Amino acid sequence: MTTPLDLLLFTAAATVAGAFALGRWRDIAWLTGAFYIAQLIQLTGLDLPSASHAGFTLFGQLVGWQMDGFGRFFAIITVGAAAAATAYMGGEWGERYRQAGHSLVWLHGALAINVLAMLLLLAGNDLIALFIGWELTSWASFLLMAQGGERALRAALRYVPYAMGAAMAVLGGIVLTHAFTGTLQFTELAQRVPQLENWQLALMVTLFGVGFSIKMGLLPFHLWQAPAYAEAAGAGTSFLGAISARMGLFALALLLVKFVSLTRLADLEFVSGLFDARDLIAWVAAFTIVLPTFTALKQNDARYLLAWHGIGQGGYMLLGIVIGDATGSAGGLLHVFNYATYQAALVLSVFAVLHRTGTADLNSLGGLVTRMPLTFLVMLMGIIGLAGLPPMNGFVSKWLVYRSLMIEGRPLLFLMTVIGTLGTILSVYKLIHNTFLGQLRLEHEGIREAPWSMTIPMLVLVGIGFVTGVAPGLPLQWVNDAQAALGLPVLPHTLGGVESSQGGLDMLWVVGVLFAGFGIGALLFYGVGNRSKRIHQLDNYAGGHFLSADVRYHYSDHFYAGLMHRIGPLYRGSFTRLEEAVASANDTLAALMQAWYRQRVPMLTLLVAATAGLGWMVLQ
Amino acid sequence: MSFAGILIELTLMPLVAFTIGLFMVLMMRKIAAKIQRRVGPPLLQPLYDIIKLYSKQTQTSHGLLHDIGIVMAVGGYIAAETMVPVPGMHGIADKAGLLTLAYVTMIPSLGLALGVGQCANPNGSIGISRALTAMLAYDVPFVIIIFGTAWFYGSNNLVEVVAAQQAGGIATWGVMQMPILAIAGLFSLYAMLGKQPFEIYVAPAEIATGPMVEMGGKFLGGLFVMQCFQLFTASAIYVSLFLGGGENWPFFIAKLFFIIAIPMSLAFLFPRYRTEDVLAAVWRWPVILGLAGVWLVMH
Amino acid sequence: MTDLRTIPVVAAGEERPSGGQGNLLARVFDELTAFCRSRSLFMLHYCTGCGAVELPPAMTSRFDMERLGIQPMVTPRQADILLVTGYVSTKTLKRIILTYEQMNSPKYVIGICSCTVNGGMYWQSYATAKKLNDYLPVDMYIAGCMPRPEAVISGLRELIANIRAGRSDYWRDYYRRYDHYLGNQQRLFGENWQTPTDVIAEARHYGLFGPETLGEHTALLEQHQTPLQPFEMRLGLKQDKGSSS
Amino acid sequence: MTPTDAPGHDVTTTLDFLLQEVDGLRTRWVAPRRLRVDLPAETLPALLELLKGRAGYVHLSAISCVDWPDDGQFELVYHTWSYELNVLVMAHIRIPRDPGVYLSIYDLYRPAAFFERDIHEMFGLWFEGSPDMGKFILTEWEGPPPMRKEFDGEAWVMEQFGWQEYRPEWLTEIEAKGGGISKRPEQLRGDKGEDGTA
Repeated sequence: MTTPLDLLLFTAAATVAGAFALGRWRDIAWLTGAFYIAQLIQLTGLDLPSASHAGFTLFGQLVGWQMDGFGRFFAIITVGAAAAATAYMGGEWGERYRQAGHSLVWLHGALAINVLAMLLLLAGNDLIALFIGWELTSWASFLLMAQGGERALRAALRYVPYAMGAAMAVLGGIVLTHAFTGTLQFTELAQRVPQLENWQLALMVTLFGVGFSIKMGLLPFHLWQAPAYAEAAGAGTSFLGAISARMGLFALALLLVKFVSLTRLADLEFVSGLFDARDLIAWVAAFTIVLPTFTALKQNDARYLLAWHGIGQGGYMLLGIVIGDATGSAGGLLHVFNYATYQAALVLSVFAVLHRTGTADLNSLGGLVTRMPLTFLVMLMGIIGLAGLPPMNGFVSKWLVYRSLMIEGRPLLFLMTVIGTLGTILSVYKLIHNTFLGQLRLEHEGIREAPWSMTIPMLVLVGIGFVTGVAPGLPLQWVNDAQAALGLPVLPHTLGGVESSQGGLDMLWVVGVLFAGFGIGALLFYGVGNRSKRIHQLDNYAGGHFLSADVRYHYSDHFYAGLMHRIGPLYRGSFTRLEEAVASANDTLAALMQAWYRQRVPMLTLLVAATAGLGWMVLQ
Repeated sequence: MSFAGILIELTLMPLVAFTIGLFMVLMMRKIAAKIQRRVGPPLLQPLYDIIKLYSKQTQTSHGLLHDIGIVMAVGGYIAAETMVPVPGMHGIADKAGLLTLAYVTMIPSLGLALGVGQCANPNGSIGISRALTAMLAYDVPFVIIIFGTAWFYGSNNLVEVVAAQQAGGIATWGVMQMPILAIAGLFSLYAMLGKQPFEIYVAPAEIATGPMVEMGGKFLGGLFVMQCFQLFTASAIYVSLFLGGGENWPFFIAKLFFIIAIPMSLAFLFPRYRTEDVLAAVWRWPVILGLAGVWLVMH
Repeated sequence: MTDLRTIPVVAAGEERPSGGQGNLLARVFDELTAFCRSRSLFMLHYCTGCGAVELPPAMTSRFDMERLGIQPMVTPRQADILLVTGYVSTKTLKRIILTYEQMNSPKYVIGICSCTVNGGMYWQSYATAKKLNDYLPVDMYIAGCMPRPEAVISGLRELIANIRAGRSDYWRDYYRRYDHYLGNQQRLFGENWQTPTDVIAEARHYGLFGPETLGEHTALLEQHQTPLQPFEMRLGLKQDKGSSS
Repeated sequence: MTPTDAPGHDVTTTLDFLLQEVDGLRTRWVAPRRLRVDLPAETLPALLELLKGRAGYVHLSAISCVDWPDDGQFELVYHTWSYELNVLVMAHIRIPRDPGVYLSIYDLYRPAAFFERDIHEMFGLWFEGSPDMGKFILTEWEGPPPMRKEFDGEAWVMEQFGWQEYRPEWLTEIEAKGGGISKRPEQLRGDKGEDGTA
C-alpha cells in the first residue's frame, strides 16, 4: 500500500518527467505549477511522521525515508518557493528568456529536480539517505545556478569546489559516525552519540559542521553564494535565495540539536566555563549576520545586494536554533519561513525592474515609482519584512530571536543582531531609493508596469508575508511540529503572537493600532489640510537654478558617504584573501604531488603506496 | 482592555502627547532664545505655526507617495503613542513591549524617507541617508539600554517596569539602581532628538534642511506634529525606564520637561558634527558606558 | 528727456472686499486662520541684494523678530514672505520670479530698499529692473538705502496688521493678472522666457482665474512651453498609443 | 637688491636700460613705483615678453580699456608688476575703433583670457586668439556693448522701464517742514538738459 510520502515523492518525480518531456509545450508552467500545488496539498495533509516504502539495504544498513515535522516545515517552503518561481516563469518573462537563447525546458527541469532532491534530503531517515539527498541537492542547485548565461555558469563553477569539499566532509563524518557508534539510523544515533567522548564528538561536529555550513554559507565559506545566487536566471534566483541555502541549516540543525543535543554540545569547552562549542557556533552565526549585511550595503547591483542579505539572514536562523530555548528556536525556524517569502518577492521585483528597464545597476535607475507602482508596492513590503519592521512577518521572527537573547542574557550577541538589523535597514532603503525614488530618467519615462504574470506571484508572496505577519500563529503551528520533531521545547503561542507578562507580543493589536493610526493620520492630512497640487519633478528647489531634464539632479552613487568615511577602512576583503590563500595552497600542493609522482620514480612510489595500503588493511 | 477603551485611548493618548510635545518645542525655542539673549517666541507659537501651515491655500505635492509618506509619519507616531504608558492610561503597552515600541517608532521615519524620496530632490536624499546613518549611530546605545533594563526588571513590558520602580519610591528608581546605564541612556536620548551637535540631517546651511526641502503647507505641518510626538516619545521612554514613570500627571510632566531640558540647553552651545564624527561620538563613550552598565546589572 | 510727471502710474494694489457674512463657524475659522497667519510668518532666507545685511540684526538678540513669530526658512516651499532686498539685477530677477512661483500661497513680497521702488541709485543702469511690482505683486515697500532694522521691523509689523485684517491678499493678483506680469517679464527676458512652475495650471487647479489671466503673452508662452505635466502614477499595462507624455 | 627699499638709482637705470632695446617707446615715471609706457600697438607683445623674461614681470594684474570716440580709437592699458623690481609698468597702446580687433596675449599671461573677454563684452573689442570670447557677466543682455560712449544707457532705461509714484507720508511731512530734496532730479537734468540732446 503506497504511503502518503510515497505519493509525494512520486508526484515530485512525475514533475521532473513532465518538465523534461513536455518542455516545449507553450504553457508548461501551468502543468508544473499544478504539480507543485498538488505536492503542497499532500504535504500539508501529511500526518506525521509518515514513513515511505522506498528503501533498500546497503552493506547491512537499512536505508529508508520518513518525513517528520522538521522535514515537512522545510518541504512546505521549498514547494511553495518552486510554485512561485514557476508562476513567474510562465508568462512574458519565460518568453523573453527563451528568445534570449536560453533553454526554458532546462530551467523548468532544474527547478523540478531541485524540489525532488530536497524532498529526498528532508525525508532522510538515516545518514546514507541524508547523504544521497545532500549530493542530489548540491548538484541540482549547481544545475539551477548554471542556467541563464555565461556569467551564471562561471559563478556556478566557483561553487563546485566548495560543494565537493562539503560532500567529502559529510562523507568523512558518516564514516566516522559509523566507526564510533556502529549505526547510521537517526533513532539509535540520537541515543548513542551523546555517550561518545569529547574528542570523538568534536571531530564529528567539525566534519559535519564544515560540510553543512558550506552549503548554508556561514562565514568562512560564504564567498561563493553571492555571485552564484545573483547571476542565476530570474526565477531560479528567487528559488535559490529563498530556500536552497537553508538545506545546509536543516542538516546542521539536525546534527546539532537531534544527534549531539545542545547541552552535550555545551560540554565541548575551549576555555572551561567561559567559551564552549555552542558559543563558538553562536558567534559565527552573529558575525554571519553583521559582515555580509554591511557588504550588501556597498553593493551597486540590486541582485548582489539581495544575495548578500541572503547570507546575512542565515545567521539569524542558526543563532535562534543554537540559543535553543522555546522562543529562540521558534524565532530561528519561523525566520526560515518568513525570509523565504520576502526574499523571493524582492528578487522577483528586482527582476521585474530588470525585465522592463534592462538593468539592475542601482546607479542607472531612479524614479520608477510612478511607472511601476505594483512592483514598488511589492519591493516596499519586501524591504519592510527584510528590515524587520512591524506590519510584516520578518519582525515577528526577529523579535522572537531578540527576546530569547534577552531572556538568556547574551548582551553582546543581542548587540550584534541589532547592528545587523540596522545595517539591513540602511541597505534596503538604498535599494528602494535608488530604484524607485528620486528623479525619473528620460529614457525610463515610457516604461510600463511589469506584466500580470510577473506581478501576481510577487503580490501573492508579499500577501503571505503580510498575513503571517499580522497573525504569526498560523506558521507557528508548523514551527511547533518542527520543534517537537527536533526535541526542542515547544513555544506556546496565540494567533497574534506570544502571550507573556514579561513582555509578550500581540501582532493583531500592534498592526491594528498601527493602521488605526494611519487612518487618523490620513484623516488629519486629507481632511484638515487644504488641497495640494501635483507638480513635475523638475519644479524643484535647486538654489534658484533652472532645472532641465538633461542635467541629472539625483543622488544615488556612494549613498552612505558619511558612514563609509567611518567604516570604509574596515572593508579589507580579508575573506577573499583567505580563499585565495587556500586556493594557492592547493595549487602548490598539487604541483608538488604531480612533480614528485610523475618525474621521480613512478613505479617505485606506486609499489610503496600499494603495499602500505595493503598492510594497513590487514593489520586493521 | 475593552475595545471601546482602546478607541478612546487611541485618540486621547496622542492628543496628550501632542500638547505636551507642543510645549516641549516651545521650551526648546525659549531656551535657545535665552541662550542667545533674545526674548523668544510667544507662548503658543508652535501651535500658530502648525495651524498656519495646515491652512495654506496652495500646496505642492510630488505625488501620491509624498502624501502617504506624511500620513505614515504622523499616523505611525499616533500608533506609537498608545504603546507609551502614561499615568492612568496604558493603551496596548502590555501587548507590545519596549522593543516593539522601538521598532514602531522606526515606521514614521521610514514613511518620511519614502515621501522625501519621491520629492526627487538630492538634498532630501542626502538628508535621509544622513538620518539613517544617525539612526544606526544612536540605536546601538539605545538597544544596550533596552537590554540592560529588561534584564534588571526581568520584563520588557513598560507597565511592569514602571510598577517595579514605583514600588519603593525614589530609591527604586532606575537611575538610582543603574546610574551608569542612565547616563548612557541620556547620551542616546540626546543623539536621538537630533538637536545641534547631532543635527546632521536637517543641516540648513549644507543640505537646505534635508528631508524638509520640498515640504510646504500641510506636509511641513505634519513634520512639525511629528517633531512634537518625537520629543514626547523619547522623553517618556527615558522617564519610564529610569525616573520611575508617571505616578501622577504633575510629577510625570515635570520629569518629562526636566529630561528634555538637559539636551536642549546643551544643544545650542555646539556647532554641528560631521556624519562620521556622529558615529564616532555616539559609538565611543555611550556604548562603553552602556556595556559597563549592563555588565554591572548582570553581575 | 521725457518728463517724469507724464509717465503713467499703476496704483499699489486695490482694496480686498470686506469679509462676507458666511455662517458663524466659517467666519470663526477664517478669523483663526487669519490670526495664525499673521502670528507665524516664515521669512525666506534668500538675500537678493545688498539690503539683506540688515536682516540678521533684525533676527538676532537686539531686535529679535521671533517675538513676532517670524522665523527664517531655507527653501521657498516652506516660506511665506519673500524679502527682495537691494538692487534687482536682471539675472537676479529671473531667480526671484522662479523662487516666488515655488512658494506656497498666501505669500507676501516686501521690497526693501529704494532700488526695488524706482531703481534707487542704479536707476540709470541697463542691468537692473526698476520697479519690482511690474514683475510680481509686491505687498509692501520699505524705502531707504538700506533701511535700518527698526524700519524693517516696523514694515513687517504693518504687514502683520494687514494680514490680520485680511487686507494682504495681493498674491491672488499674480494669478488674476498673470498675463500682465508675464508681458513685463517677456519684455525684459525675451520671448521664450519660461519657469518650471506651471502658473496657469495652478490657477486653474485652485480656481483663481481672473479676466486677465490669459492673454496674448500667455498665448506666446503656450506656443514654446515644453509641457511639464506631473508624472501621474499609472498602471499603463497596455502599450501606450504614441510616445510618452 | 632687497625689494623693500624705495626704487633707488639702480632700479630706474635697469628699467631704462632694458627699455632701450624696444624702439618707439615714451616712458614717464608717474610715481616712485609706477612707470607709464606709451608705445605703438604692434610692439606691445615684444615689450611684455622682454619685461616678463628679463625683469620678472610675471603678474598681469589687469587690462583696462578707454573709449575715445572723438579720436575714433580705443586705448588699452596693460598693468604688469614684478615681484623683483616692485615697479608697476602701465603699457598704454591705441588701436583704431572701427575694426576693433587686437592680438590676445593669453600665451604670455593666462589671466588675460578673462580681461579680454570682459573688454569684448563691454566694448565690443575682438581679441584674436583669446580662448573664449563668449558672454561673460551680462548673460541676459542682448543690446550693444554697453560701455561704449555712443550707447546712451539712460535713454535705453527710459524707453524700457516705467516708474511709479512714491510719495509716502513721511516724505510729505518732512517737505512740509521745509526739508526734503533740495534739487529735484528734473531740475538737475533740466540744467544739463537744455544743451544735451532731448
